[in-house]
Amino acid sequence: MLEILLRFLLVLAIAQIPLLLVPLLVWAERRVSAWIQHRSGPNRVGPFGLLQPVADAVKLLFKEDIVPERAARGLYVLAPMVSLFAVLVVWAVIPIGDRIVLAGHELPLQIADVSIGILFFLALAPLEVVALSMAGWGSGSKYPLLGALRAGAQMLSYEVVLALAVLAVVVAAGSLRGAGIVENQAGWLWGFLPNWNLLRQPLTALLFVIAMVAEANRLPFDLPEAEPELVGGYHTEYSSMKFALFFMAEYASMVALCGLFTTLFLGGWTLPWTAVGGAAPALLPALLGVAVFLAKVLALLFGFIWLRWTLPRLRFLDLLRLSWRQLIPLALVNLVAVALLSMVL
Amino acid sequence: MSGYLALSLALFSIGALGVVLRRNLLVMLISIEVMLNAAILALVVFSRMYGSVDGRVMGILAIAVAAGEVAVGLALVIAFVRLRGRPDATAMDLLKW
Amino acid sequence: MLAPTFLTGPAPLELALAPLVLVITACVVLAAALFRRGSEEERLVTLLVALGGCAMAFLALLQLLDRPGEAFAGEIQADNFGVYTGLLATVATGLVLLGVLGHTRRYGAGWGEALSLMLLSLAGILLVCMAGGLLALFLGIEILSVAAYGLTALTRRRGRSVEGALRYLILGAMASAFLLMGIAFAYGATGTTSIAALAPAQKLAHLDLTALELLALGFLLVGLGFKIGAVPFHTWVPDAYEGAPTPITGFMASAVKVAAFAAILRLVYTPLGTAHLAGLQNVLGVLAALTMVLGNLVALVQTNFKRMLAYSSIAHTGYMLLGVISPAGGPGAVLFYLAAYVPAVIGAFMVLVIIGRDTEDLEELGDLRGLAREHPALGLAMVVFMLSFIGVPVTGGFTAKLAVFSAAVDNGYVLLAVLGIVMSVVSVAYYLNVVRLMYIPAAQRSWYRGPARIGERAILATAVVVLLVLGLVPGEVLEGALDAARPLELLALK
Amino acid sequence: MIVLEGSIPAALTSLLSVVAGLGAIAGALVVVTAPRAFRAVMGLLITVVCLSIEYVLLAAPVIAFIQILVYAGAVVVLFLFVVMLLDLDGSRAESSSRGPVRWEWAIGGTAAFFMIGVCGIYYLAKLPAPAAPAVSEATPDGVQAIGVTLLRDYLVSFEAVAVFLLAAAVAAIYVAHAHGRGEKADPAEPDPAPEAGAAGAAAGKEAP
Repeated sequence: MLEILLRFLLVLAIAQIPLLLVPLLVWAERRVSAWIQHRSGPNRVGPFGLLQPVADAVKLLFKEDIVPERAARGLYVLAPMVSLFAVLVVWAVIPIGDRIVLAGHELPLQIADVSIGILFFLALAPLEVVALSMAGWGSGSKYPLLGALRAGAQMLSYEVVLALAVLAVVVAAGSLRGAGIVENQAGWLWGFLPNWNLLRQPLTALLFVIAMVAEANRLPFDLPEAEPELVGGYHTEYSSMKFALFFMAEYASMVALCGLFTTLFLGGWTLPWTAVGGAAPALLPALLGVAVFLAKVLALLFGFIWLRWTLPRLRFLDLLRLSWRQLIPLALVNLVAVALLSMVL
Repeated sequence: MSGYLALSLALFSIGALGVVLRRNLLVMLISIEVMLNAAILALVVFSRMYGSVDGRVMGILAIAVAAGEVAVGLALVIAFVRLRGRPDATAMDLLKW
Repeated sequence: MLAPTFLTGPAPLELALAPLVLVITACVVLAAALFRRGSEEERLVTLLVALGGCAMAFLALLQLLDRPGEAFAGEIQADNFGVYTGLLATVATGLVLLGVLGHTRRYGAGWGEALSLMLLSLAGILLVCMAGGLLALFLGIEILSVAAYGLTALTRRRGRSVEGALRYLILGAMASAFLLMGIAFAYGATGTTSIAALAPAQKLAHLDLTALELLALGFLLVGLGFKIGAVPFHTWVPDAYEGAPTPITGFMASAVKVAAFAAILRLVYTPLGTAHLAGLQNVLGVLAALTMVLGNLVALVQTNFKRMLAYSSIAHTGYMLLGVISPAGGPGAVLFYLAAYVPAVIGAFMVLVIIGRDTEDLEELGDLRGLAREHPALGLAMVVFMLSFIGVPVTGGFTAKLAVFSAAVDNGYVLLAVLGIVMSVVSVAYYLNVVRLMYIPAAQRSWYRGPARIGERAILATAVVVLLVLGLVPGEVLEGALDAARPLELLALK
Repeated sequence: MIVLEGSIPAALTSLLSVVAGLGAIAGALVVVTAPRAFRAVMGLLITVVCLSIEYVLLAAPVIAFIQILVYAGAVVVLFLFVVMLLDLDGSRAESSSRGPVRWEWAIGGTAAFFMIGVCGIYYLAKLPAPAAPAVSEATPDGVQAIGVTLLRDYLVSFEAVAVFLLAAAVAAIYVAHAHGRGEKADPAEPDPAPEAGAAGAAAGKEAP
C-alpha cells in the first residue's frame, strides 16, 4: 500500500515539472529577449520581474472568455485541452533520473517505464497537430485556418525527420526504453569523452534539433502562428484561459522535447567524470541525477530562446523544401549508415 | 473474445454503410478507413486467441497499407475537386452506364 | 541471414528474382524520369529499359518452369501454376509496352510515372501469382491495385480519367477491406497464414469454428468478386476502363485480370475452400450466370468501344467463373482461357491506340467506320480478335470456350454451360457490329497517317499468330495449363 | 500502464474494454452521420484511439502505438489537411454534399450488414478463451519477437509493403501535382466551375 502511495506521489511530482517550468520559461524568454535586444525587460513585479508570469496569469484569468459566433463550439473548446493533454502525456516516458529508494522501496524516477517508451512519444506527440487543426477549423475564421493548414503540412514533414533521427539512436542503442537508451550511453568514448550520442552521432543530433524546433513551432520555424502574416495563426480567436492553455502547451512541448533530447543524446541524468547517476540508488545521488537532468534541459531551453531572438523566419515553401529535399534524404542516409556501422562495430 | 469480434464486425458494417450511403468523397474514404480498422482489430484478436505474433505482424503491415491507400485516395479527391469544384460523388457525372 | 535452402530446387533469391528485377527497373525508370524529363528520345530509352526489365523478368520466370520450390518461410511459392500465370502477365505487359513504342509523342505527360507504375504493378501481379501466404497475396493485390488507380488517373487533367480512377479506388479500397477481413477470419479459423496449410483448424479441434470459416470465405468472396469484376461487384469495371488511357486499359484488361483469377483460384482451392466447396460452387455459379447475362446484354447497347469491351470483359469473367467452379479440369481451362483472352483483348485495345496515334483518343464505335478499307491489315487483325472473343473455330477463343464449357458439363453444370453458349451467341451481335462498321465505306477520318511502326506491327502480328496457334494446334499449351492446375484440382477431388 | 495483467483488477480491465468498444462504435457512427467531413475525421480519431486502447488490453501495445502513430500522426492529419485545403476558398465546399441518399441502397445495405453482424455475434458467442501469449509484449523480448517475426517469417511481405508504399507515393504525387508540362484540360468536357479554379490555384500553392 505504502509503495503504491509513494509511487503515486512520485508520479504526481514528476508530472508537475513541465507545468512548473512554464512560468519560469515565460519569464526567461522575456528577460533573454530583452537582454539580446539591449532592453530591460519586465523588472517591476517581484525581484528581477520574477513574478511577472503570475501577473500575466492573473490578467488572463480575468479576461473575457470569447467564443466567436461562427465557431464550431465543441471543437473550439476542446482544442486547447487536447493540445495541453498531448504535450503532458508524452512527458510520461521520459526518465528524469535513475531509481530512488524511498522508505525501503525502490522506485523508478519516471512516470511510466514502458518497453516501447520512445514509440509512445512519437505516437502521441502528433496529437498536438490534431489539436491545432481543431482550433484552426473550430474558430471559423480565416487566419486560424491558414495557420492550422501550415501546422499540418509542417508537422507532417518534420515528424518524418524527427522519427528517422530517433530511429537512428534506437538502432544504435537497441532499446526502445528511455532508460535503456540512457544506460547505453554510459562509459567512455576514446577513453576520455562521455559516450553520449551527441558525440557518437552528431549528424543525428543535428537533424533532431532542427526537427525539434519545427515540431515545437518555434522561430525560425514558427510559420503556423507567424504574427506578422497570420496575426497569431491558430490561436488568433482565443482569449482568456483557453489562450493560456495553448500558451502553456507550447512551452510545455518545448520542455518535453528538450527532455527527449537530453535522454537520447546527452546521457539523461548522468554527469560525466563524476559518479552521479552511475551508482546505487541512494537518495542523494538520485536527487543529484534529477538536478543534472534538469540542468541539461534548462540549458537546452535557453538555446531555444536564444535561437528565437537570433534567426529570422523562413518562408513556408522553403521550410517544406528543406524537409523533403534535404533533411529527409539526409536522415535516411544517416539511418542506413548508423545501422551499418552498428552492425560492423 | 467474442465481444471483440462482435465489435470488429459492427465497425466493419458501420464503415461499409458509410461508403454506401454517404455521397461526400472524403467521408467515403474515412468510412473505408473504419472498415480497415475493423479488419486490423480482428487480426489482433485472433493473434491473442492463438497466442502467436503472426496476427499482430500482419496488422502492423496492414496499417501501412491503409495509410498508403488513403494517400492515393486523397490525391485523387484533390484532383477531382480541381476539376469539378466539390468533393461530392453526385458530381461524378461524366461516366454513365 | 536467410535460412539455408533445404530444397534441391532453386535458391530462394532465384524464386523472387522476377519481381525484384521489375522493382529495380521501376526505380531506374523513375529516377531517369525525375532527373531528365523531356525529349522523345529519352522517353524511348526509358521505354526500352522497361521492356528490358520485362524481358529479364520473363527469363527469370522461365527458369522456374517445372522446377517448383518455395522460399522465405513459404511466402513465395513458385509452382507451375504461379509461373504460368506470371509468364502470361509478363508477356501481356511486354506487349502493351511494345505497343506504345511509337507513341512517345502522344503520351508525353507522366511518361516515367506511367512506366514505373506499370512495372511495379507487374511486380505485384507476380507476387499474387506466386504467393504462398495470405499476407503476401493481399499485398500483391494491393500493389497492383494502387498502381492501377494511379495509372487510371494518368491523364489527370481529364475529368473522365480522374472520375473513373476515383470510382475504381473507392470500390477497390472497399474490396481490399473485405479481403483483409476475410484474411483475418481465415487466420482466425485456421491459426495459420500459409495458403497451402489453410486447413480447418486442428489446433482447436474441440471447438466448432465453422462460423469463422464461413465468414472468412464470405468476406474473401466479396473482395475477390470486386477484383475480378463479377456481377454485383462489377460497377467499377466500365468506369475504370473508359477513364484510363487506352494502353492502360489494355494492361488492366489483360495482366490485372490474370492476377485476379490467379488469386481466386488459389483461394478457392485451399483445404479451407474445398471443405466448403459445394457452397462456394453454388454462390459462384449464381454469380457466373449473372455476370454472363448482364455483361453481354449491357454490351449490346454501348456506343463507346472501350466501354463495350469493358462489358464484354465482364462477360468473359462470367465464362471463366464457370471454370473456377468446376474442380475437374476447370482451373486448367481457366488458365488456357486467360492465355487465349489476353492477346485478343490487348490486340483490340492496341488497334484503338494505333489509329488514334496522331490525334485525340478515338474510342467511339463510330470512329471505326470504314477502318478496314483504309487499313486492311488493321481491319483483318481486328476481325480475328472479334472472332476469338465470340469463340469461332480456328481462333483461340473457340478452344478456350470449349475447354471451359466442357469442364462445366463434366462437373454437372449443364444448364450453366448452355447459358454460356446462348450468351456467346448473343455476343455475336455486338462483336460482329464492330466488323460491320469497319467494312462499310465512310468519309475520311482522322486516323493515323504514315506507315505502321515496328512495335505496332509486332504486337498485332504476335496477337494474331498466338490466337491462330491456340485455335489450330492448342494441344501442348492446353496440356501445360491443365498440368499446371492439376495440384489445385487434386485438392478438391481428394 | 502497459503491464496491465495482474496489476489492475480484471473487472476494471473488462469495464475499460467495454467502454473503449462503445467509444469506437460511437466514433464510427459519428463518421457515418457527420454532416461535415471535419467531424467525420474527428469520429475516425475517436475510433482509432479507442481501438488502440483495446489493443493495449489485448496485450498488443506495439500495434496499439503504431496505430496511433500512423493514424493520428499521419492519416488523420492528412485528412484534416485536405479538408481544410478544400475549404480555403471560403465556400465551405463540402457542406453541399448532403446530396440525395439512395434509399433502396440504405434499406438493403442496413439489412444485409445487420444480418452479417447478428449472425456473427450469434455464432461467435462460443469462442475459446485466449491462449497465454508465448512471450509477453510488455517485455523487451516481446518487442523483439515482433521484430524477428516481421523480418524472418514475413520478409517478403515486409518488402512488398515497401514496394506498395513506393507505388502509392508515385501515384499520389503524380495525381495531386497541379502543374504538369504539356497538359491541357480535355476540351470535350465542360469547363470546371469558377470556384474550382480558385480551389485548384490554392491547392497548387499549398500542396507540398
